[in-house]
Amino acid sequence: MADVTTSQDVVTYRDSVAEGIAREMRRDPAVVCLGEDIGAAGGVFKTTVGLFEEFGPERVWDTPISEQAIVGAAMGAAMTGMRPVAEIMFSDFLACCWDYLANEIPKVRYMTGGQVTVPLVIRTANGGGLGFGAQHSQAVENWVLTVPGLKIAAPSTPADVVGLLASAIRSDDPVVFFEHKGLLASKGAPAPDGHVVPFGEAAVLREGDDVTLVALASTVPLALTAAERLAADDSVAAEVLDLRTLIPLDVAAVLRSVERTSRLVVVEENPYQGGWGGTIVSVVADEGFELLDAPVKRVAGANVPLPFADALEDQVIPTVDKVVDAVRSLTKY
Amino acid sequence: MADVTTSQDVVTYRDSVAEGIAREMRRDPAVVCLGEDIGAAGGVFKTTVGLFEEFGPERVWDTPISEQAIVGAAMGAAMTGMRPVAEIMFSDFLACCWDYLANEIPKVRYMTGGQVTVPLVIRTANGGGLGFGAQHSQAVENWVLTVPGLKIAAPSTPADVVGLLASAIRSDDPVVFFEHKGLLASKGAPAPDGHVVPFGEAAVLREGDDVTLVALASTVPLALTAAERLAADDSVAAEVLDLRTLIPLDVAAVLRSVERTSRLVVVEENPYQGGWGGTIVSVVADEGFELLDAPVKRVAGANVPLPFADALEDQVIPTVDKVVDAVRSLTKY
Amino acid sequence: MTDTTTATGLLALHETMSVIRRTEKAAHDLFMSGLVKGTTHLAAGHEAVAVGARAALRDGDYAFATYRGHHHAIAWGATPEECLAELMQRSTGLNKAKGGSMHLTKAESGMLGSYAIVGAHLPMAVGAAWSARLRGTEQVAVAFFGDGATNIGAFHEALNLAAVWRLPVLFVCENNFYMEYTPIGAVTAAEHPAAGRAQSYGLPAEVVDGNDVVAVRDAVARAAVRARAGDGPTVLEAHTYRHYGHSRTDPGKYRPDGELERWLERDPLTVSAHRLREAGTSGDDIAAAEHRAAAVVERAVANARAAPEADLSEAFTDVWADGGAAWRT
Amino acid sequence: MTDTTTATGLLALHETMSVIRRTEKAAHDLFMSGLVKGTTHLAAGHEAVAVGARAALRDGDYAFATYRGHHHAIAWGATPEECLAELMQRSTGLNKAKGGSMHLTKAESGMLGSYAIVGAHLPMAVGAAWSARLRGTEQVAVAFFGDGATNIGAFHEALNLAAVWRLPVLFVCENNFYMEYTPIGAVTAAEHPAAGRAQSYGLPAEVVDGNDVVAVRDAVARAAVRARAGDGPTVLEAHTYRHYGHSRTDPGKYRPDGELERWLERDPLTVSAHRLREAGTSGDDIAAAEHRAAAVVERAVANARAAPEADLSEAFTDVWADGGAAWRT
Ligand SMILES: Cc1ncc(C[n+]2csc(CCOP(=O)(O)OP(=O)(O)O)c2C)c(N)n1
Ligand SMILES: Cc1ncc(C[n+]2csc(CCOP(=O)(O)OP(=O)(O)O)c2C)c(N)n1
Ligand SMILES: [Mg+2]
Ligand SMILES: [Mg+2]
Repeated sequence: MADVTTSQDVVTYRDSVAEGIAREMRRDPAVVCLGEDIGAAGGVFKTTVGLFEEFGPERVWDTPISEQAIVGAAMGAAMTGMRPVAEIMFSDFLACCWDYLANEIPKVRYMTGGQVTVPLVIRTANGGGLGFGAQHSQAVENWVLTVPGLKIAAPSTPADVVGLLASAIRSDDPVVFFEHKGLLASKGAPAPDGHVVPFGEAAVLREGDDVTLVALASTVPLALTAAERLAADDSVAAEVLDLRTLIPLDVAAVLRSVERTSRLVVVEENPYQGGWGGTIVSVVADEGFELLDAPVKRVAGANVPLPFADALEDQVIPTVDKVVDAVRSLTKY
Repeated sequence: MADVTTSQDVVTYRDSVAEGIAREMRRDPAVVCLGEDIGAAGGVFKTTVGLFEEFGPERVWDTPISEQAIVGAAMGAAMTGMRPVAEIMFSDFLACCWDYLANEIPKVRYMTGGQVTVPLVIRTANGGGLGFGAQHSQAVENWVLTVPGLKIAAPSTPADVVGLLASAIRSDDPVVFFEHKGLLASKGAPAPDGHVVPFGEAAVLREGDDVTLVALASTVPLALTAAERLAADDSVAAEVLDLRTLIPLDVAAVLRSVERTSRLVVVEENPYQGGWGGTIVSVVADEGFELLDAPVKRVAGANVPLPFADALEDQVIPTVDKVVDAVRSLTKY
Repeated sequence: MTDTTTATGLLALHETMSVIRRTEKAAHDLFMSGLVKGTTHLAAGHEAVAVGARAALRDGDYAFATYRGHHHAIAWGATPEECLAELMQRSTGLNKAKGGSMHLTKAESGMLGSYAIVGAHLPMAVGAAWSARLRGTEQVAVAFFGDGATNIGAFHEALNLAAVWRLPVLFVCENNFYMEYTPIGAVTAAEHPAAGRAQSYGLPAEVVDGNDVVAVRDAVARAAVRARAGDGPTVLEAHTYRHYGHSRTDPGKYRPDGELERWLERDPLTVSAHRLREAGTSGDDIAAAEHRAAAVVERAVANARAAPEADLSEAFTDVWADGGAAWRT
Repeated sequence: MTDTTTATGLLALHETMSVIRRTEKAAHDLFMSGLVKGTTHLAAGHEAVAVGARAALRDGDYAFATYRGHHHAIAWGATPEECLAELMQRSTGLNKAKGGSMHLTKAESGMLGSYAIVGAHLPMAVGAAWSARLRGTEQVAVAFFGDGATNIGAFHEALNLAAVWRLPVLFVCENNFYMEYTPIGAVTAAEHPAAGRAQSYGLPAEVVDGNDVVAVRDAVARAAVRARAGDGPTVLEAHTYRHYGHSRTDPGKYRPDGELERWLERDPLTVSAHRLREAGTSGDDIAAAEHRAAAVVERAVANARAAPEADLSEAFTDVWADGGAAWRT
C-alpha cells in the first residue's frame, strides 16, 4: 500500500497521529486523551507515543477494557467543557460501544433542542491488509455513515492526518477519526506548522479526463497506482479524488469531476453491501445522471467476513488489479 | 400507514408475529424464545402473547435488561443444537449488542472454516411514525446490511410475517427479523396453514410500466398509496415491489422491473446516508445502466435524528407526498 | 439556597414534590385525552428521590436521568409548563418538541439530559465527574437510574471506571422493584440490585428510604461530601414505587394485589407532610403549599395547551453545533 | 478417559502441557522468521489452566476461549500441526486458514471457538450451558478469559444471567496480571478481578494457583460437580503469567525487573514435574514424555511448512450454512 516516496517524505502516518494530537493539546488545555494502553505504553499502534511524557497523567488516561465507559465518559466530559480524544483500539471494537455512536453522541444535541454540544473525537485504527482476521480487520466507516450526527474523517497521508486531526479536535461536533492500519508505516511530507485541513473538501490528487476514481484512506494509494498503470498501459487518464471526510461529504467535487470524465468508479474498502460508495452513487445517479456515459462501478470489499490468510484477504479487499479491471470495463463504453 | 382493508383482512400484523413463532415452536422443540418481558407479559408490543401460556417457562424465557447476554446466549445456544428466537425490544437497542451482530454471529462460521452454524433469529421492533423520539424510532435495517453474514427480513403484511418467520426460524443461518412498529396494528389476510415465504423473493404488489417503486416494510403501504394516487391523478402506472428481505437481495426482480419501466424510485425509511437504497441503486447504476431513461431517486429518511413531535417526524421520514413528488420529477423525463 | 433542614426548607421540598406529582397527573390525563403523544413514563411516587437529591447538591452540579425523568427535570429547575409543552409537541417545549417525554433536559441548570437507552447515561455521568476533576472544580455528577439498569453492561463499566479514577460521581438507583412488567428479583442475582454490587468496585453503598425526602437528602449529602473531598463515588439505592404503570396506558396488572396500596400508605407526600407536622408546620401552611403547586400546574396546562405547535423548520436544526443539518456539499 | 489423579494420568497432563509449550515456542520462532503472519498471543505459562480444566471435564462439555487460545485448542484435541498450519496460512489449517491464531476452534470436540473481542464469548458460554439445560444433558460449558475481560460489560451481563438461570457454566479467569501493557490493578477496582466480583451475582468463587495443573483440575472438578448437580455457575480465578509479551513482538518491557524470573520459578511444567517426582514418576519417564512432545511438535512444524497454501476459493465459502456466500439474486 505504500505510495511512491520522495526525499520530502520524511514522516510516517503513524507518527503524524501523535504529532497531530500533541499540537492540539499544546494549543488547548481542554484537550485530554483516554483509551486502553495509550499512556506510558504509547498505544498498541504507537500512535500516542510521547503524549504521556509531554502532558502527563492528568491529560493522558489509561482506561480499563471498557469501551462503553471510555466513549460514554468522553461524551459526559465533552458536554461539560472538555475536548476529549478517545481511542478505540481497533475500529471493529466500535461495536462494543455502538450505542454511544449510534444513539447517544449524535442525537443528544438534536433531541435536547440544541441545549448541549459534544465536541469529542473518537480515534480508531481501521481496515485490513495486515492479516488480523475477521474481528480486527474491518473497514467500518460505513457503520458510522448510517448515523446522522457524526462527522467522519479518514486521512490517507501524514499531512492530512495532522490537518484533519486539527479540524476534528477543534470541531464542536463529534467526529469519528479513522486511522488506517495499513497506512501507519507509510511516509509522506510533514504537515507545516498550523496545518489545518477543513472537513468536507475532497482533494484532487491526480487530474484526468477519462474516468473519476473516488477513494478514501487505504484506497487512495490503490487508486493512484491504478491510475498510473492505466495511464501507462491503456493511455487512460484517471482523475483521483481523495474524499478525506465522509461527513461532510464533498459530492460537489465528485459531480464536478464526473462532469468532465463522464465515468465513475468508487474504490472503497468496506463491503459492497451497505458500503459508503452506495451513497455517492445514489447522488450521482440522481443529480449527475445526465453526466454519465457509462455504468457506475464500485470496487468494494466482498460481502464476506475478512479471512486471515493474506492470499485470501487479497481476494476480498480492493486491489490495484480490481480497480484497473473496473476502469477497463468502462472505457469500452 | 394502514393499507386498504377488505373483508378478508381479519388478522393483525401484531398477532401474526406470535402466530408465526407459535407455528414453528409447535413444529420444532428446538425453538425457544428469550427476551425482556416476553413471557407472561406477552411482550411490550404484545407480539409474544400466548406463547408463555402454550409453551411454558422452559420455552419462553424472560431476561434481565442485558442485550449482550440475550443475543450472546442465543448464539451459544444456536451453536449447540437449539434454534433460539431472541427479542430485542426496539431495534435501536441493537446498538447495545452490536458486537454480536457485527463481529460474532455473522463471522463465526466463516472464521472457523465452517465448523459451526448459528441458526438463530433476532426479532426486533423497527421504525418510526409513532412519536417515540430519537432513541426509539429508528429504521436500522441499514445497520445490519453493513454486515456480511446476516440475513435480513422485514415483512409488510401479516401473512408475510408468518411466512418469513417460518423461513427465518428454519434457516440454518442467522436472521435479523424486523417487525415494523407502525404496521403492528395493520390488518391483512391470514397466512394459510404451512405458509412459508422463501427469502430473496421480492413480491410484485402492483404492476405498472412507467416507474418502479422499490419498498420494504413500512414503505410498502406508502408506495402502494402513492401508486394509486399517481394512477388517478397523473395516469402514471407505477410498479410496486416489496423486497421482503434485504439479504438475500432480489436485485434480479428490480432489474426485471426497471427493464420495463426504465425508471426507479427506492422508498426507504432509514436515512439517506448509508441507507440500503444505495446498494440497490449501485447495482442498477452498474448492471442496469442501459435500462435507465431517467435519474434514479431515493425517497429516504432525512439525515437527522428523529424528532419527537409528529409534525416534525413527518418532515423527516418518507411520506406519500414525497414519493409522489419524486415520481413526478422523473416522469417529466 | 434554602436551608432544607429547617421546617420552611422542608416545606419548599414538599411543595416541589407536589408540583411534580400534579405535573405527572396532568401528563397522564393529557395522554388519555390524546394531547400528549408518543409515550410517557411517569414518576409519580418517585418524587422524594429527585427532590431530596437536588436539595443535597449545589448549583453547578450535574444530573443525568432516564426516560422516567420528569421529576428530575422539575427538581433541577424545568418548569411544569416547559415540560408539559414538550410532551404536547409545542414550540415552547423544553426541548423544542424534538425530544419528548423521554428526553427532558435542562442543561443550563446542570440537568444534562434524560436518556432512553437503559444504563447509557451512567458512563456520561462518570465523564462529567471526570471533567469536573480535570477542570479543578468541586462539582459532582449524579446518575439516576432504575433497578433494571443494574444488569446492563454499561452499569458495570461505569462503576469500575469511576472507582478506579476515584471520581466525584453518585450512582443513585431508584429501585421501584420492577423493570417494565417483570419483578426485578426475577432477573437479578442480587437482593439489592445496586447496593449489592458496590463492593465489586470497592465502593461504599447505602440503601435508603426513597419515599422519605429527608432520608434521601441526607444520604446524598453524605455521598456528596465524600465526592467533593476526593473520596470517590458512592452507590445509593433508594427504595420507592411508581404509582402508575411502566409507561403510557400500562395498568400494571402484573402487580400483586394490595402492593400499590401498601406503597401508597408511604406516599412520599404523606411522609413529608408527616415530617412537616412533626417539625411544627401547620396544616394550613401545608395546604397553602399544595394550593400554590396546584395553581402552577393548572397554569402550566393552560399555557401549554395554548402554545403554538412545533415549528416545522426545527426538524432541520440542531444536528451540528452551527445550528444546521448539512451533511454534504 | 485417563484417570488424571494417578501418576500415569498426571504424566499425560504434563506431556500435553509440554506439547503446548513447544507449540508456542514454535509459533514464536515461525513468527520471527516470517512464516507466521498477522499476530499471535502466546499462552506459554498458561498451560496448566487449559490442561487442568480439560482434565476435569467430560467429552461433550463445551469450551470458549480468547485470542490467547492455542493452549485451549490443543487441550481440547486440536493437533499442533493443525494449529501451526493455521498460523502459517496453510489449507490444512484448523480453520482452513480463514481464522488465524486468534480464532482456533475445534468444534467437533466441543471447543467452540476463540474470540478476539474481549469478553464477547462469556454470554456465548452461558448460552451453551442454557442449551445443555434445555436439551436435558449433563454438559457444562466453560468460558476462559483474561483478567482484563472482567471490566467489560459483557462479563457483568453474562454472570448475572447465568446466576439467575442457575446454568451449568464455569467462568475461568486466567489472571496473568496484565491486560495488554497495563497492570490489571491500575484499571480494576477489585483486588481479585474475577473472584472479587462473584458475590455481586451470589456466585461461589475460588482463587486457584493457575500454574499447578492439579490445583486447577481439582477446582474445576468441584465447580463441574456443582454445575451438573444444578447448583449453577462458579467463578474461578487462576493466577498465572504469560512468558512472552502480550502479542507478536512485544518484549514486555513494562514488567518490573525480576517479575518474569520469579514466575519462571513456578513454571507450570516445573510444578508438574515436581508433582510427578513426588508421585514416584522417574526422571526418565518424564524425559520420555518431553521427548514425545518434542517429536510431535517437530513433526507438526515440518508438516505445516510442507502443506499447501490456503486454497483461494475458500475466500468465498462458509458464509452461509449451505457453504456459499451469495448475498443477492
Ligand atoms: C438497553 C435497553 N433495553 C431495554 C429497554 C426497554 N425498557 C425501557 S424501560 C425498561 C425497564 C427499566 O427498568 P428500571 O431500570 O427498573 O427503570 P424503571 O422503568 O423501573 O424506572 C426497559 C426494559 C431500553 N430502553 N433500553
Ligand atoms: C473489546 C476489546 N477491547 C480491546 C481489545 C484489545 N485487546 C486485546 S487483548 C487485550 C488485553 C486483554 O487482557 P486480558 O483480558 O487480561 O487477557 P490476556 O491478554 O492477558 O490473556 C486488549 C485490550 C479487544 N480485543 N477487545
Ligand atoms: Mg424499576
Ligand atoms: Mg491478562
